[in-house]
Amino acid sequence: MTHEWLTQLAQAALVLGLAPLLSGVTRKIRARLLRRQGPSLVQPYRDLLKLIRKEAVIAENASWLFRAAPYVIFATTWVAAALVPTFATGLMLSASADLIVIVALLGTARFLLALAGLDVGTSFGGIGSSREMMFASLAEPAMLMAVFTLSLFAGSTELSSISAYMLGPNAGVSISLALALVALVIVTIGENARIPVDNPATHLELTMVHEAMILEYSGRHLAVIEAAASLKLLLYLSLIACVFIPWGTALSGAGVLAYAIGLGAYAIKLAALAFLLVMFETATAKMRVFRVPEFLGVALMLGLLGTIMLFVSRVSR
Amino acid sequence: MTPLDSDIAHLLAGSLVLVSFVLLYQDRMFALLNFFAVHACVLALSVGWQAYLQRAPHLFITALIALLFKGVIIPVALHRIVVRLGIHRTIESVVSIGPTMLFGMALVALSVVVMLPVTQSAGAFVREDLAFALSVVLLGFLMMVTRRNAVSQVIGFMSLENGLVLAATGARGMPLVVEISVGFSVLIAFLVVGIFLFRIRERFDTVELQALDMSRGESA
Amino acid sequence: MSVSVGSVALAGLLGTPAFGALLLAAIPSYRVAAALNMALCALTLVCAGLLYSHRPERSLYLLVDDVNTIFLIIGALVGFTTSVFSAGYIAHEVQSRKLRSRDLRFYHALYQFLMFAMDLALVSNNIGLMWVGVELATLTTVVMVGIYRTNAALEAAWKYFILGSVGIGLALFGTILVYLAGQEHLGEGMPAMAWDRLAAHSAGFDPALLNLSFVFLLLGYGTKVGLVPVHAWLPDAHAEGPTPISAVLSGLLLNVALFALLRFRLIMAGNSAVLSPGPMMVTMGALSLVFAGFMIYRRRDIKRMFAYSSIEHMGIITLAFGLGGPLANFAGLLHMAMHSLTKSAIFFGVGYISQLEGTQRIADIRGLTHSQPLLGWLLVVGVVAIAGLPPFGIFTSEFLLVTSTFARSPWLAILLVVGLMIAFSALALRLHGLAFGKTDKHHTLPAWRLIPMALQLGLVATAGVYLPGAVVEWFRHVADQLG
Amino acid sequence: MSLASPSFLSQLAVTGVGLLLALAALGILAARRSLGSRLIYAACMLICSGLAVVALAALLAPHSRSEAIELTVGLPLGRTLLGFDPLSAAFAVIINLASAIVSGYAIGYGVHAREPQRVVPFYPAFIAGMNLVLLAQDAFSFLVGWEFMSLASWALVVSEHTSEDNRRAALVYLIMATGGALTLLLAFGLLAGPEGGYAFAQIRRAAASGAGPVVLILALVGAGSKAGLVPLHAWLPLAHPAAPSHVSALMSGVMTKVAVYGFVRIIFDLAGPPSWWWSVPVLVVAGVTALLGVLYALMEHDLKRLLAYHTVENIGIIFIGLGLALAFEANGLGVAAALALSAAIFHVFNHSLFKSLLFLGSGAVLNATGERDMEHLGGLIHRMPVTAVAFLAGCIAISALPPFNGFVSEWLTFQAILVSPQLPQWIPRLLVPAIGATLACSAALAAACFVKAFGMTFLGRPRSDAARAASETDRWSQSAMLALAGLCLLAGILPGFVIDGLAPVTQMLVGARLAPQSTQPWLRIIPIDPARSAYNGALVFVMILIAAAATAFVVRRLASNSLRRSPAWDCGFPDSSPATQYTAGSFAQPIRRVFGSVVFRAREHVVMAKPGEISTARLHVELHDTIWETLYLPIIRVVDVMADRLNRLQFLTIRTYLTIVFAALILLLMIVGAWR
Repeated sequence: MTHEWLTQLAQAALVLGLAPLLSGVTRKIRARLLRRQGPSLVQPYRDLLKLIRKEAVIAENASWLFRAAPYVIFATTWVAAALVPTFATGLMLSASADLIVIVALLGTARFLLALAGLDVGTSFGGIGSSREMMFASLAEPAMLMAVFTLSLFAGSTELSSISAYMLGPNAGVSISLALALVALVIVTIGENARIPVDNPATHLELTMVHEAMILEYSGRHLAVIEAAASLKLLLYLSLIACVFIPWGTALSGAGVLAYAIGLGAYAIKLAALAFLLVMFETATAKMRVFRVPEFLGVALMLGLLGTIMLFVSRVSR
Repeated sequence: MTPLDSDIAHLLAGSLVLVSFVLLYQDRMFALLNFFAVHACVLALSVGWQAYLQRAPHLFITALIALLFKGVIIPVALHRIVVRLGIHRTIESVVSIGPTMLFGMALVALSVVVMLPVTQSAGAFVREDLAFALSVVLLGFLMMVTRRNAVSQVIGFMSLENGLVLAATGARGMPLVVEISVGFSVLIAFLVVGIFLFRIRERFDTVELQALDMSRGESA
Repeated sequence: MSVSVGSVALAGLLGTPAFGALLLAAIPSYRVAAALNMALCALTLVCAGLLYSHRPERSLYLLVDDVNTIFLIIGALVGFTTSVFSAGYIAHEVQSRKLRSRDLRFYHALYQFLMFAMDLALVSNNIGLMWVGVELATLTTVVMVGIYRTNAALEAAWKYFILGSVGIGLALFGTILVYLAGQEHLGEGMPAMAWDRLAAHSAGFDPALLNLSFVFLLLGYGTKVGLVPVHAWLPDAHAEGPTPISAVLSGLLLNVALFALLRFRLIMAGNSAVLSPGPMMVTMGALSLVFAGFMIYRRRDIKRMFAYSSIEHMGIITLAFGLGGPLANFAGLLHMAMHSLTKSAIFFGVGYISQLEGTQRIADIRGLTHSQPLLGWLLVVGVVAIAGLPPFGIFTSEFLLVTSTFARSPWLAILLVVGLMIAFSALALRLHGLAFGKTDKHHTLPAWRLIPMALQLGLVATAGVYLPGAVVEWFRHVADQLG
Repeated sequence: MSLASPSFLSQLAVTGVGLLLALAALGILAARRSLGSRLIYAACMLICSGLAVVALAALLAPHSRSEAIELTVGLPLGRTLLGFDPLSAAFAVIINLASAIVSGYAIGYGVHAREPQRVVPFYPAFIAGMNLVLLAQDAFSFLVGWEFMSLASWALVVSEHTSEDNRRAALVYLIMATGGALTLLLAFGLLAGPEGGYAFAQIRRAAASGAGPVVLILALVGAGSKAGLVPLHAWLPLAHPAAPSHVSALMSGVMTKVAVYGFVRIIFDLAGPPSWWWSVPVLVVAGVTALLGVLYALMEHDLKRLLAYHTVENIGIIFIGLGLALAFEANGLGVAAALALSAAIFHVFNHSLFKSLLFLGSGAVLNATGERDMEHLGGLIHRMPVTAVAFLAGCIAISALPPFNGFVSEWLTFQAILVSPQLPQWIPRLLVPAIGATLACSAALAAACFVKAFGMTFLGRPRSDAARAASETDRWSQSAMLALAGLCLLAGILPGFVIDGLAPVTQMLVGARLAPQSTQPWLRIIPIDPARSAYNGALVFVMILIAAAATAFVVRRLASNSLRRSPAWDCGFPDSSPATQYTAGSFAQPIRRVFGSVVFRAREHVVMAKPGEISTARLHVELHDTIWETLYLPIIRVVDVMADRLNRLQFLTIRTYLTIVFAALILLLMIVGAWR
């Protein structure tokens, strides 16, 4: 019991600490691939601190929702991220919130973010919110379909059980899993405002989505939102890691050594995934807004296909 | 009753049907009126014969009514109306005479057919008599629907009603026959007076109702 | 003791209107006549009420049994309420110069005579007498329909007269045939015309004669009932005549004719060999239901519209009786009673409306719930009731009818439901136009004049929620007889 | 009535209904002055609360004193039985709870009605009708209550009778409601059999052999038209908004639930044992309904119409649960059936809460601004803070987002979907994943829909003077809305108790129940087995609170807490005119482009000014209500044509009529002649 709590807390702290680093790493890799020097790995931490120290400037007609939203968004994202086993399974909370809950928590965060984008009443905020919700209307079901596939495969919707099952002997390779993986990757790209769906690094571009929503934010609010964004990216990557490359993850109650190994393995997995992600990003070009639904629609179709295959192939436990 | 009696009864009833056909055949107004008078007289004879057969004196009253009212008064009245309304030219009938006659034949056949299954117990006399009466009724009805002219339609109705009286008197010992015939006479008086009062030439066949409906916003 | 009371009541039931007709014929002033008219109707109602508890012994001519007591009472009641309504209505018509007192010379006398004729038809145990009653009633109404002397009114009256007389003839022929059928077993003369004996002995009658007779009776009396295809006179007679007469026509005369048909249906029911009359009645009923439903859509005259609604309901009832079976027959009887109460009430309302608005054109009438709330809402209630929604009696009968039908012949039930829907949609469509909408008119109508309408609708609502056990027993008994 | 009598609770409930009817009568007089109507609404609130308590007692202690009582009134040939069983008790709790709160709202709101005498008398009658449907234990009183409910709500819909649209709405509603009732009439006719055993007990004993499929179709049409299943939903988005808002809340939040009850009662209770394929039509219709409902809602700019359309979507979700339950029950998978059924009824409960809440909020907005069109609203969060908070809670809840209640029922439905591979048949196996995808899709679209609803109404800058001049509503309305919001949250974080409350229902209908939840450690819910799935709303909620609080705390410690207000930046192109904001239409545009082109045959075309011509460019959007055009218009046309054709018969000549009579006579004679 107690060490479940400890793992949970460690986990929460870990994701919180690691998230900015991850975005730092991605930026660095990206810059290197583009033959640039790029900022240092800890630059995101600096940015956050700087933003937090700055005076916050908000529009005259911004409501309390505008000011409260960042914290709630951050909190929900953080809780969701803390639910994904990173270096060890058997977390305290994963027994009380499963994969569907994680998806839904991200949905709550998105909901509030979209509202915040509408709050000031600017045209850019509106663009951002409406497009974000349009993407979500395809990305979320795609994600859920991938979740279905996994949980039918593992006979459970709990991440700990799922990754434990994946570690276990009777986890075979299945076409459904591959489909789910592809769907999950596409959703990851779409949900984290990466190229080719959105560009995290731009401003003043009509196609921007995420940046348009948070356009009116500044100072600490902006900092919190940025942190939430990087947490989200981390969440998706560690989700993929714990399900599809579970090796090294420590089972609950294993010894300290196992935990250490798990930690190391986790770091390597993250780095690898980040590299792959950036590779993909740099290899592709940003697509027009109304191409994106087709992109995400593919994910939905794949996820559905995987689920149906499982439905007809085996009786779930 | 002796066979002869019933044969006479049959003869009279049959001749009534025959006169109905003649009525159906007529296309001259005055001739139609005269032959209706004949129709009434034949009916009166037949009713009287029944009265004699059934020893039912009250039927004589019916016969008398038929003779006087329908045989004399009504034709005369109609005659004047016809003159008054100036419709003594010809009777434009909806269907031409030939088909009408054929259809009339068919009607007689039909009435015979529907009477066939009537059991013998009712007595052959009743059966045939009913068949004749039914034919008269149907022929009268046919006349009503094939003539455009009010007066000839009234005549059709009256011949229909003659058929009814024939049937009623044919039914042995049927009560209220006299009252019924009186009632019908009143009815017919209504009709004739109606035609006379409302100057109904073509009213049976009018399109005025439609016009009125239009004016009342009843059109589609 | 009760016997004598009963016979006195019966004498009163027939004597009051007969004598009243003579009396009223002698009274020139229509005001006095109207008052007297109400008094006489009240007296008739009392007599009818007495018959509820005291039955006179049957004779060859007259008969009071479960079947007709109900209709006697309802008839007397509606007759009375209509006389009350008629008093106010006629007064208004005279004020507004629509009628001259000369036209009204025999109006009330005829009204009483009509009552007499219908009571006669109801209580007669003699099929000839019944025929006479129905025909007298028809001819009386012919005269009353034409009372406005307008071209349209004369048209309607004339149409009614012609079609009616043909119906008379056919009905008579049917009656003669029944007599012939009975005569073989019951001997010549009166006994062979006494309904109860005919019904009792019909088992041995010649089926061929009975079949033939029923054809003629169905068409003859069906003309009076207003069944499609022999309905043509009905809408115009309702629309062009004075509204009290429309109320009596829809509320009573149709019922009386249908009652006559029922009597013969009972005779037929006794004989197993006959071609069952069910299918014929079902066909005509369904035809009337659907046809009238469609006709309502295009009506622009409010009274014609409700006249078609009467055709629709007569169709439903005929269909129910044609279907047979305890439940359906029960439903049919209940529906007859409820319909006559509701429809006459609606016609009261329509009469007031056309007087207040000065028109019968539906298009010109709107927002009644605003311009005259009480009247408007009563109309809404009436239409809701006639459309067969709870908590009104017609819903009960339609519930029984539809449920019992669907279990036996689904397609018929579906047809029935479709027909109901067609008619209902049409009525609802018109109701929204009449009762609601923007209007700045404000009519004043003394509340007491709405009492008859409210009373009858109240009765219908009560019947929808609760029927006294005795009444249920009667209906059930009759329904079982009908087979 | 004595406390000891075996039908004590039923007697209480019937008394309550009687009181409501009496109130309706009183209302005719009381409506003249505002105090009177306030009192009526207050009385409604009290009675409904009482009824809710009674029903709860009947639900939690099923066999104690809730026998049906027989009344002497009602169907002449049948017996009138009124009483509670677990099913009706559960729905009675849901309905009366919502009704009570809505009545409380009406105490404040109801006095704004333009013609109160057209509203106040029918309001209690409406509630009475719904309760009668639930209490009925025989077909006749069921249908009487059903029609009574429709009739009263029709009167309420037409209460604003001066507007043409409302009259049309009322007409469509009345016609479709009656059609549905007649369909149910047929269904009961089939169940009751030719000699008419109308009492539910008799029907159960008869167990309708072979009649099942027909009954299923009839129930789908009859109850579905009332509930708003596509394609029978046409009346719903017309009628619900037309009524005064507190009535809209009842119609959308409560009456549709009565319809669901009707379906459950007929199919699960009366129609006898189901066969697996029954679930197929139900699931298909439900999926279509869920998706189309939310898409319709997204295209709507009228706040109340949007909410009404969204009711259609939720009904779809409910029926998905019911369909799954049917499939499981038919295959003897008791627990799974119990899970699906609990999910469905849980969603019924949730929807009754948040849809009422949202309609009440829209009523408050309508009252404050006189506007229903979102294009003329905006910025109300500043002027109506309380309403905004409550409405936001409703939006989050209805979008199925944790920690509110909407998520729990949807989560349960997903769990039910995830156990459906146990179904032996292939068709449901192929169908269910698609249904799951539909459900997920509609949930995401619902979120979009309510971002739009809340954002356009409460956020941004006011788009009209009315919105600029708005002010907060009265205390009664506020507290009612807050109460509903609180219930939404409570049901979201303590779902275990609700699920346990539904156990008797599932026990009664599918003969199985979920494991007791409220006794689980940490208040979590475990539908089937802890290793499989679990959800702990309370814990998640607490964690979010803690995390948010901690973050806020830390940031405040580190940050310079200074805050400066300045004009909106908007990427350097600030525009003072509110017209430059995103509108409801522009918000929905991307989704319309993605989904609408198929469903609504949506077409956009831009009309540009010709070169050298001075005129504004215009964007025209055309949407088609495909269902109305393909299903309803043809029927209307057919009726029209028939009416025209037959109408000619009104204008024939007397001779022609005689000919017809003659023909009829000949025909009949020939029949008789032909008959031997």
